Amino acid sequence: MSILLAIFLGLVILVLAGTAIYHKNTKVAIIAAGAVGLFASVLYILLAAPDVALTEASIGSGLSTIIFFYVLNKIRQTND
Amino acid sequence: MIKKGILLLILVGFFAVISSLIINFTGNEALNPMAKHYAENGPSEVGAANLVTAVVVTYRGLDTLGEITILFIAAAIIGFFLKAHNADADRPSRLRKTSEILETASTLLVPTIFMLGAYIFINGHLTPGGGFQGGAVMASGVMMIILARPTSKFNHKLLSVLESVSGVAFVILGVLGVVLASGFLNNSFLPLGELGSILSAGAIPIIYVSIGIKVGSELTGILDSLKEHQNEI
Amino acid sequence: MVNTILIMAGVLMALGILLALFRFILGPDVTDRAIAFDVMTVSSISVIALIAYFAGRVIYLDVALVYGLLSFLSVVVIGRYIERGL
Amino acid sequence: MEIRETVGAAVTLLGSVFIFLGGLGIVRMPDLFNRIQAGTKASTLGTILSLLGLAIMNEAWIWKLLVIIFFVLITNPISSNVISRAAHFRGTRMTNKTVADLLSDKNKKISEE
Repeated sequence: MSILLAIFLGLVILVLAGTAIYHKNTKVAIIAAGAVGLFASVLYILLAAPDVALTEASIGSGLSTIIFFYVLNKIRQTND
Repeated sequence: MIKKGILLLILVGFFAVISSLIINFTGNEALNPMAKHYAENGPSEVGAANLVTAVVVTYRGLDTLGEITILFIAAAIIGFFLKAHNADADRPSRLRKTSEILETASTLLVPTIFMLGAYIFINGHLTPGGGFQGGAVMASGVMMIILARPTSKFNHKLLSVLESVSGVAFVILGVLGVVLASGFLNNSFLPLGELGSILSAGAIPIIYVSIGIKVGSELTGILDSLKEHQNEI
Repeated sequence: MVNTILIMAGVLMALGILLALFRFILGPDVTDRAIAFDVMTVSSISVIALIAYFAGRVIYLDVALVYGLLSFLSVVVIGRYIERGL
Repeated sequence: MEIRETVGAAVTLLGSVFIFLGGLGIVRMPDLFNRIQAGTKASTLGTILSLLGLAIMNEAWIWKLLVIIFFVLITNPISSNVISRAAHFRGTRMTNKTVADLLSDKNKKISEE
């Protein structure tokens, strides 16, 4: 049963990673990268690695999205 | 067309090379010798219920020191470049004001986030998590303050003092391991205590608190230097 | 009996995440995608709790704790960026 | 306790039904504000119910699950509020069936007079 969930999560991660790479809009790409981090951490829990999952949850899905948006904001402010 | 054909050929070649790995894959049934040593002797040598903590802080403690140094250098470089750029940005702010709901929620949520961060790095030797994760959660709490009140200022002196003191404390604890016990970052110079209780695992909780404070103040420094320095509307 | 009901619940949660993913790919605007991301995060909290139940380990809930408290921050940052308040 | 576990599992199933309905609403609704309404409310209720079901099933986990429920209950409305406010200021169009728009400039003038 858990292997089916792992396959499902892997497919979702693949779709989101494709969105993150190929989408024209940078904001959408950043959100997709955050969502990749979210499902990757669920997958880490399924593989019995809660430490890695906690790191991915707090840094990969939370802080990196925030820092990317701050950098985008910096670029927008200098372009105006 | 020819380009795509060549690309396809390269991909097929790659698959032919890798396919034997995929077909003959068998999962790791037994632990390799080093992991076996950690799993068997870890609880008695280190006294930490969470074995990952034992590996990260004591057996491979030098790697953790290197990671913290890398994070420190990254924070310093970001601060250096953005300071130079921010010096002349004194124009009036055109910020849209925060909604009252967010401001009110931040008064409740910021202490809760800090408490969760402290829980994560104090309980690092019992539950998943540790210094890095706790520090990241603490930085998220600071993020919440910045989001709710964009004009708030931080005390940079205090941040740098916290960062230096916790970094020096980490190294001093490591050297104390050399002097009082058998090696760098050996945690057994304090009593190991009972496996699974909060006052156990020797010096690991103290080391993790210093790592957590250091990572939290470094990430806070990064976020604060990325923030636009706005004036009061 | 109990396990069958919980597996059905897990399948329904996975379907909900799949529908949110559909909106994420389809969504005409950034805000639609932010909402889809929010729904995916909140749904995966219950998926994590379900995995913790099946594995029988309470420490997995720590990750759900972090998600429950921190996942909203990235959505708030997206919103503040869009309304030019960052 | 067989009955207690069955009740807990049934509550979890109810919660997962709400999560599914939230996903369905986010796909089917016509404009952004309706999507926010459907998605966030239904998924919040679904998560709360499914965590509550797990808390009924084994009493050793109850405190941690209650803390998670508390966090979800506080944080999720804030994020949906901020995102809908941003969408409104950005000028996202509503469907034709919308009756009242209390944040728009015209309505604000009317209410001030």
